[in-house]
Amino acid sequence: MDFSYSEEQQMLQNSVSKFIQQDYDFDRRCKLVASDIGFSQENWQLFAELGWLMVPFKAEDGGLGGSAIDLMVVMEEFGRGLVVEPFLASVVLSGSLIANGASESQKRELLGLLMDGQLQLAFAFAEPQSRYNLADVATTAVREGDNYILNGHKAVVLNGEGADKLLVAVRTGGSQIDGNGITLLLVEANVEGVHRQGYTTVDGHRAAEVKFRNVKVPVANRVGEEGTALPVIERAMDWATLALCAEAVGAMDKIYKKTIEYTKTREQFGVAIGKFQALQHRMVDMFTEYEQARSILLMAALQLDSNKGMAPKAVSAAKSRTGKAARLIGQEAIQLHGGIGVTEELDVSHYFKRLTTIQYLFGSSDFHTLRFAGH
Amino acid sequence: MDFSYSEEQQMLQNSVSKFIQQDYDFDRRCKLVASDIGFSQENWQLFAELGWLMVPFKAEDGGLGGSAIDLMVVMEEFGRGLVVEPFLASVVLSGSLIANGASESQKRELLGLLMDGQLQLAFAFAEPQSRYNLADVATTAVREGDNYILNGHKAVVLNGEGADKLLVAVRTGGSQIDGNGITLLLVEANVEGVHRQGYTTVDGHRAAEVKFRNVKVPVANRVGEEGTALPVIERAMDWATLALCAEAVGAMDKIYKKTIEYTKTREQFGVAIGKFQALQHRMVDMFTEYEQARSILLMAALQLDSNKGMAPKAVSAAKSRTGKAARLIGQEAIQLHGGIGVTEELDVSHYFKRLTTIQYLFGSSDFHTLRFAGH
Amino acid sequence: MNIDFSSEELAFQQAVQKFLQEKLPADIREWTLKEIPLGKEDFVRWQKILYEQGWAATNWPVEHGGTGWTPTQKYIWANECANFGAPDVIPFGFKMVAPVIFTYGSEEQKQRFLPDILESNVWWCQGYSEPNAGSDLASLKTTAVRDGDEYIVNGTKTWTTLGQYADWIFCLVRTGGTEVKNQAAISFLLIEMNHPGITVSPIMTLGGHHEVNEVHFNNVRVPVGNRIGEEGQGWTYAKVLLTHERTGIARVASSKKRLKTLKKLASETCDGDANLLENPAFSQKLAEVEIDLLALEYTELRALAAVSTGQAPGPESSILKIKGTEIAQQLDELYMETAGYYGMPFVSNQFTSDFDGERVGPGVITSSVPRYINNRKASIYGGSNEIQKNIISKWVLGL
Amino acid sequence: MNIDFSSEELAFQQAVQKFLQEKLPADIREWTLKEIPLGKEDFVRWQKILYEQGWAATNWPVEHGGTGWTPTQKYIWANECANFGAPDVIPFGFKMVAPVIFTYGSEEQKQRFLPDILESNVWWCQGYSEPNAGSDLASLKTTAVRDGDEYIVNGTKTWTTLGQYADWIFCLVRTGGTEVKNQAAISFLLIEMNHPGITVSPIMTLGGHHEVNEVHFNNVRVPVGNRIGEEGQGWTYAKVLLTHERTGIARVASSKKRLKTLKKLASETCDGDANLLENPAFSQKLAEVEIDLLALEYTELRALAAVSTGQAPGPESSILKIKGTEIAQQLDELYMETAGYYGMPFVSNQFTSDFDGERVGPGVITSSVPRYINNRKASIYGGSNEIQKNIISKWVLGL
Repeated sequence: MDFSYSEEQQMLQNSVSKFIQQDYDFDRRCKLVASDIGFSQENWQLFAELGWLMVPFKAEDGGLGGSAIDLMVVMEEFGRGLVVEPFLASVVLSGSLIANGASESQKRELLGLLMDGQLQLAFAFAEPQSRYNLADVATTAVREGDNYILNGHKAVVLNGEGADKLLVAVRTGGSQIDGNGITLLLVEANVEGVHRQGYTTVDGHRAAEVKFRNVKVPVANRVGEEGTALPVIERAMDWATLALCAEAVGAMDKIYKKTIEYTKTREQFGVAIGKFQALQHRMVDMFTEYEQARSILLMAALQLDSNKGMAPKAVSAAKSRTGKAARLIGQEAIQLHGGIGVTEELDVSHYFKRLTTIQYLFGSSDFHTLRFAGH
Repeated sequence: MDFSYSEEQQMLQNSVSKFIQQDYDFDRRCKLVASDIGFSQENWQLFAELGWLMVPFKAEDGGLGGSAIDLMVVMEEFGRGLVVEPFLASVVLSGSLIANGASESQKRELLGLLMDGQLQLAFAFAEPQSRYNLADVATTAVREGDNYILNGHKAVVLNGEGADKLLVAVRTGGSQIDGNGITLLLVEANVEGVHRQGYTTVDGHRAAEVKFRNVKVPVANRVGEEGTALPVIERAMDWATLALCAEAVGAMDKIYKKTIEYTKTREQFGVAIGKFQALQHRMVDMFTEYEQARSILLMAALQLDSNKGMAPKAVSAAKSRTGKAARLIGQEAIQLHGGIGVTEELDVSHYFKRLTTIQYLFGSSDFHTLRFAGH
Repeated sequence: MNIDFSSEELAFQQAVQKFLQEKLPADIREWTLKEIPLGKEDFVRWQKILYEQGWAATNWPVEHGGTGWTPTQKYIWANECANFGAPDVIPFGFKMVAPVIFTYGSEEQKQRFLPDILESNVWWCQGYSEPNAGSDLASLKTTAVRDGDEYIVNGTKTWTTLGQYADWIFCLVRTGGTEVKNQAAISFLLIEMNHPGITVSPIMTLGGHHEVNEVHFNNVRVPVGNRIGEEGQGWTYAKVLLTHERTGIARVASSKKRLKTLKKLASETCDGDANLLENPAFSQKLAEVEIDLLALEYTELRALAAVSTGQAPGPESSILKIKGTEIAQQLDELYMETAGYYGMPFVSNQFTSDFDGERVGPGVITSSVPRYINNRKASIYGGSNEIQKNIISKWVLGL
Repeated sequence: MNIDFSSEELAFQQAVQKFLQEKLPADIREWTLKEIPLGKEDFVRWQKILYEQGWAATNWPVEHGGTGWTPTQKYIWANECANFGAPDVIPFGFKMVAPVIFTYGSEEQKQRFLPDILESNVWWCQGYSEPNAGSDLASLKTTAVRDGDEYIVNGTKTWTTLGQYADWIFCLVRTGGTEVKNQAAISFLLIEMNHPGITVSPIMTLGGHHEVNEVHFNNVRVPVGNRIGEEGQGWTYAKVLLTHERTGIARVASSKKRLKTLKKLASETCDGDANLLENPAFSQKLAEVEIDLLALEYTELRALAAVSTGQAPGPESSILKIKGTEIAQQLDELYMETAGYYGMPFVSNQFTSDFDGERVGPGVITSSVPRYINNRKASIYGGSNEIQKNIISKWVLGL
């Protein structure tokens, strides 16, 4: 057992953290959220140059090794900065599908562009009825000669409007919630029949409703064998969920400390409210939740790297526990800030929004608790 | 709607409350718990003379009217005094089975004696495997001429050792967890084949394991028709559960107030600990739980009397909510008393024990929450 | 004790139902049921209908035009309104300033102000909180300096709900002694908003709503006749009222209705091969909130019963605000959970009547996250729940 | 970073397993697994076996006979012991007084006391708490008045765990200045229990156990040579140690084992036509505790790793006691829930080896309620969780 960062990991952390502190303050982020595409192309190129887009990928795929600890390091800092660039949706989630599901030629074609920041991807999996069940796929793809004909509605596709290509989970066989018969197709975002309705999400990110009406997709654009995509999807989702937990831990670190600092200066009845014991004990609870979340995140990352088959259980434990911590810390941060806490002008409020959506993204705490328990 | 006690109800409350305050202090109760039979025959006769044993019964059965509010009034005071006399097991629970399930002749024979304090009953329903499922009955009764032959094991029979007669839920048909095929038999406690192993319970009451080996029970001792006992049992259990909730509310009232008083006098670091805001807010939570429990109890009692078919749902709501309040108030009362709170010498500790067993008796909060939700 | 309605009460219930069916405008009903914020015109339209019926002021004495209803009648009214989809009356006029006026105001002031409130001719807002004062109301800094027959008011009020619509504002101001904390130097003033020295600036809250405002006073001249009661007694008047009328503070009727709607939505939400209402974890959480709400309903009924028999509200009434907001916020969370991925989209105006774009998601459930976020204020505004606990600890538990 | 054991660590793990299988007495193992309290003789028997193996003092420096294990080795040891059913070493000698002696004691004191602790020849108990002192340790009143080469000790210590077995007690006493609160007047004394002026009276705790005692000192003469370090420095010594060795304070290994046992018991418990482990509400609560415990295990590992790299224990270590006791108490409740009606019987001695009556219930689960009740002390003793929160608030959060 070893719990210390490698030199490379420390350097990685320093570089991301330096960027967040120097180039990603709250006002700039607000401008990005309000901008047309909702993030900064400049930043994205910088991420590519600094090699951050290579972090999730193995060396043989041209990446930095693809360790879960590395990914954790980057996402924690992104959490501290509430980064809105589509790293999670495009690089972590979609990238994993390519890296683990695609053919060598597809990898050669796509991964390089992805890591260079020239390609934006999105993974369309959820549907209006599916909730968190990855096997619930009603979108159909019917084989017609060398094409699939694609029909259906994908809901809340992260980065769905900005993506150049969409990875779409479709049903090519089996019943609607059958684990078998799910296939991954790579769809050009701008081809005929693809209708994208983009919007801002509550947390300042971007997503889209994507509807497919008789969309022709060449069989060559299938990622992996027909009907066997679920394991690849589940693996990608586990890594994305770990990344999300790391982002949450970074965001929680930021606001529980901001809350403590605020209560040291904010006076009521002539005293700093941080002197009120009832509030002190509640901030100790925030601190405790944060430390427990950081611990379970570390456990899950180590299990992913240790690769002993415990990963799915470990990730669900992390998401379940992190979600609870995010809820308590977010709610208490607002409550302890009082009136100012519910205004748009306070940065803490925006961390709260992101922590709230993270509670439910990729599965609620209850969902992952039951998955952990094996139900 | 009317939320005020009638004059009779106020008189009833005064008389029970007077008895508790004057004749049922903590030391006397400890002596009773340590005594052979575990309660006072004298008190029991007094209860009879004062008419308290008539409270659960209708006027036409010779009782005081059998209103749930009256029962609530008595049990709340019993809760304040931690009364160990077997009122709940013998009069409320078993009495209800007789009053609602027995023939007129059986009623004539038994109810008078019960209300005079000359007859002690116990209801044997739970079995080692049954948990809270009243339909789970493995104890069998096979018809042989004018007798039933009874075999089985009844678990934790309240007042089982002290009872003169046992009301036993037996299976005369259907499978082990079938709602139909359950029959009530009245069994003389001292006949051959009845083996009773009595013991004290954690909360200072008495119970027994009762085993039946080929026990002969005359068909005439059957209470109600064969195989149709479940509704009568469920009704009796609902009334007993309401009574138990009322006892819990009385006990909670006592210890949340004792805790507040203790923190006003107990000093740490030179101040009364009641001045520590963190503890103040926790005592406010105890108070809030108490008021919510009192309210849900009132709701359930009114529904039982209003008799609009809402009773089972209402009683389950009350037991679920009261159990939660009992847990928080009991645990906090001990925690705020500190070291002394975990010693035998402190009365609060004994209220805590009773509130703990009440959490699970007749069904845990989870069990009743699901029953309320209709699962 | 009994829980059943008398024949008179049943008749009253039917009359209320009939009135709502006949008189509540369909559009107002639809938006209320969907929890879409109403505009000023909608509120006024409905409140004038109530005035016609004589049911506008449920908490006023009869001599000023109140209904004089019993607690049971108020209970029936609140539940029928919530159930059918009638919006609550805006409280600032009817429930906040009017009681101060009819309790402490002069005859002339009653004549002048109460009828316009009753008829909803005038929109009132509240000027209590100030920047940095937070829950520590008494530390307010807005000054009213006497100059002949007028006060000259300077300062800033904040968290002024719907102040952008207001014709009048009632304020706590510091007359005489400017040394902060001196509660005996606080007076209760009524100020007309159209004065050039008054500017209203919006505060955007988390859900992206414009509900609250800052109101700035720059040498605003107010006739002394607009002061209620004695100079320096304003704090007492405000306090008495804070602890006086508690009906509805727990929002039980509204939470009951929201819970009912939530059950329907959950039963229509797929969850694997079942629906969400059949999900054990979800249905248990829902049942626990429903049970706690049922308890709170009886806590409120106990408080109402006590008041109606002339007693002061019992200790139980002090928990109404804390539990009421806790339960409302737990419902917010269950709504979010029901929305699942559809809690993410933020299309703020898509449920307003004039939205002509393509709506996202299965319906208003899609706005459950903004609502949850916006409603965190419930446990902060109007005396934070921490303040409530301090008050209970001191005044009820004697700690 | 990685979580895998090195080949050396794997070899050590096997050695530990082999040792436990060969050397742990069957009776001690059975009672430990059933959570039946052991007697003095049982503890001593096991600890002497550990001494033979050289594994008695896992937290001592090597030069005094400690194992000098790495954090990972300590982690392996704790988990294997809990899993296999080996009891914890009684801490008063090994973990509480010994570190004071080898850190602050004289050479002569080290020679005199440490070997007997290592060999378990002497049973120690702790004399810190006093009646009415509660968590406010520094307010202690027991006096030690200097008289030539001796102190004359008078006063009462309480909550003295297993003091009925003790040969020696280590005490904080007030030397010099009797004015309470003066921490500079507190010294650290070692006192032999067989002194005629010492009487031990039992305190019966809720579960009906005799674990703790009051120890009364009546003119007990103690040689000055039994004082550790400087006069007036006792408070400092005690404090340093309270914040020093935190291994095992979270009782993670024991909770992991109890959770494993609980799962087995629940899977053997009928629940309608399924078993309790399949009950959604129960299995969710169980999973939530299991997840929280998993997090706590890594919090402890992070703390151990920090210490091993020579750093002071990080802030995370301060939550070990609070979370550890909370989780242990949550497990107590799940045990009670599993017992159902069989939580009620109270047959206190039915699981001792010498019980010859007819046992009630399906096994040791029948004692789950007394254990729950008795274990409420976990959040009170050794610095209540409220005190822990005050400490974290002040020293970690800087509030």
